[in-house]
Amino acid sequence: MSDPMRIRAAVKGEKVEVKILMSHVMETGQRKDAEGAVVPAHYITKVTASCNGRDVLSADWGPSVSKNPYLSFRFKGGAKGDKLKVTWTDTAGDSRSDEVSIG
Amino acid sequence: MNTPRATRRALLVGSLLLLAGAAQAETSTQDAIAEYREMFGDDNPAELWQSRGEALWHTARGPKQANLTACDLGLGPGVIEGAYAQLPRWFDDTQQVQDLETRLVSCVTTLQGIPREEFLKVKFGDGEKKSELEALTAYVVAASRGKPIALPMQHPAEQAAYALGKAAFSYRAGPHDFACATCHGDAGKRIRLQELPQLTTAAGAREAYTHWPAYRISQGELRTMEWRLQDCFRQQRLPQLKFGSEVAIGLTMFLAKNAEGGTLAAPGIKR
Amino acid sequence: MMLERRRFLQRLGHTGLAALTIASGLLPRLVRAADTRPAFAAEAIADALKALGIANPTKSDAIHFKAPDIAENGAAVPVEVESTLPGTREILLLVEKNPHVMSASFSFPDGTDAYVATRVKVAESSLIHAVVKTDAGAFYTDRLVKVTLGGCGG
Amino acid sequence: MISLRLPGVLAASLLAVSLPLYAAETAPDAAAAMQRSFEAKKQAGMDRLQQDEVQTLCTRYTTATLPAEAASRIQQASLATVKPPSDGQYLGDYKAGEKIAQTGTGLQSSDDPAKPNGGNCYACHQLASSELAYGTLGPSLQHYGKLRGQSPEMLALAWRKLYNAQADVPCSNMPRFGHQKILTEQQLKDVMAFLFDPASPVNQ
Repeated sequence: MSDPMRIRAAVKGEKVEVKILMSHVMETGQRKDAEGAVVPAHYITKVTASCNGRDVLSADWGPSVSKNPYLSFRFKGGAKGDKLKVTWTDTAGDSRSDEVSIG
Repeated sequence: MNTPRATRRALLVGSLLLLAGAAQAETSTQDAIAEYREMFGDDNPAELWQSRGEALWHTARGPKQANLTACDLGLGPGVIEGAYAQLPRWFDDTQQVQDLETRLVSCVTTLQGIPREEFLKVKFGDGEKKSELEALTAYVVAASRGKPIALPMQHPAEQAAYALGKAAFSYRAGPHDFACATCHGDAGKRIRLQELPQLTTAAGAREAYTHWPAYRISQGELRTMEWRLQDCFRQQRLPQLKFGSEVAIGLTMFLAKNAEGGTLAAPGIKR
Repeated sequence: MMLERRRFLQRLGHTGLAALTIASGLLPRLVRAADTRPAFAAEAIADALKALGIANPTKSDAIHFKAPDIAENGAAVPVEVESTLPGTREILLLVEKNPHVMSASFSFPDGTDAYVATRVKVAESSLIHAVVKTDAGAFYTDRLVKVTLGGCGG
Repeated sequence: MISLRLPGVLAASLLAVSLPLYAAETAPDAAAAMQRSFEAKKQAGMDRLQQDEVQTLCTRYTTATLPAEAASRIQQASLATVKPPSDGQYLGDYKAGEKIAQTGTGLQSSDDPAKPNGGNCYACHQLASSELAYGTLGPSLQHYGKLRGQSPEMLALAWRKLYNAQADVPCSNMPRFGHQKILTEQQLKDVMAFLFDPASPVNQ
């Protein structure tokens, strides 16, 4: 069970500004752990975001997005109280969605 | 054959001319690094550890099926706000001077009945292997953000811990004759591009101590003071510092006392 | 100051800094991650772009690309890209010297700004390319980011 | 070895400090507390906590506060440990020297004992102008050979600095690369070449 994302979404003028921190190891498959064993590749490949069901962003990621990824974007047409839902899927087939109401 | 003193004077003049040129390149490097740090804003992944720690604090676990809301960090059971700003300190129930991390271990073992070895199996996280100690530490430390460090320092054992920390700080040993003081004893020094705070002064100690524990970008992990000291001794080529040992707590006491009055801003974000 | 800065930047690009960060084993090229998506498996910018159906993009300064001159650690390099080109659909980030150049691609439906900020891993001092796909073709800009070996070198 | 009879308390006593002293402060037996607080890990054994005379004195004093009489004793004893190159050749290969200067690993519990130790010179010194990631704990060594030339005195001084810096500056922070067997004789020669060879990047 993965840890929840920290999502900040707030109306700024006529746009909604979103800042997300995701908890993920983003292993490239080229790192060795403390005991010297190669840690297999394990990273987020797909991120989508929607506001009240309307797509507002989608992204394809490789292993060189930094560990515990940070993502920020802006969109129009969102209002205070609307639901912003963010979903990621990774190479292990795990997926996680978190939802916040826009501040 | 000119005397060594004359040769040295000639060298000094020669190198001073070069320093002027180097100094100018140096400031543009430090400015660029400051710019890099600035770009992280206040989006610190340490917050992910804080929320995991908050969940752990409030979840009933262990043989006693208890959470940690009765844990006394020195300001009374369950009080976390400002607790970190007054640690390390003496605790009557354990008859020891404890830092935050050893105190959390005491709470986990006594309140929840979880054996010490089990709780500390993953002391320092590594990717998938997550550390509960680091998460709980992040949660408690964040509740002292903005608070001035103010150590009780009444009990003789607290003063002895300070004295031991001060002595250990300059204990030179190992193949390289290193002590903490070798790198942290003078102002304005750096290793490579890594600036070194002078930890024996209030200004230097505050600059460093108030930002620990911190999220380490290079590892993608939140690291605590116990890890910081243990990893420093590893780089000093010394054997391994034991978790919660006299020297670990003594050094933390020495640094915290030197940093007294400084405003806590942890968890920080570091290289 | 400008001349000094340019010489300083050129000298840095391919000398001490590059060699020593490989030595630190940040991203050795030994083990291949088996990413099946062609663009993400590509090891050169041209191959990645070809896989995405992008033929040589034109350089444009209508793309604001903020990246640090020096990164104290290549594990996380903050980058921010905003395209003022009309009809921008996607922004792509590629790191030239990484074993796999393609870092990320972001696509913006109508109503979403052609803007994104994130953090990417840069194995060694390298050019980072920001490529923008618009209705009128593909454009790009790039930034040189120096990665230093921070810490006590141990 | 230095025939120093140290007073009973092996540990550091407290110096006059800028910070307020505490009434109940006692001089801790730091060495005993160190023994209790550490455990061996791989190649980093507990023997490494044992202090020799130089370490004991330089724990208690710095170069500036070291009493003159103890300073000259350290200097003479350290000078006696310096072994010049067995074949009389001070300079090795500057390219190998540069690698030693750039390599920060060696002798840590996390290091492979089979691999040669690094010198980590760039941690504390500026050397080649092209390397921006240099330290400032030690003086800049930029253009070291170009400035000094290769007279016997210069080569002997630099060799002494590398082999056992205490022979020049008692309680110096410079590690004793030769005496403590951190670098082999060949590695010391390669570092010397990196400093003195006109073709070395240090002298560009």
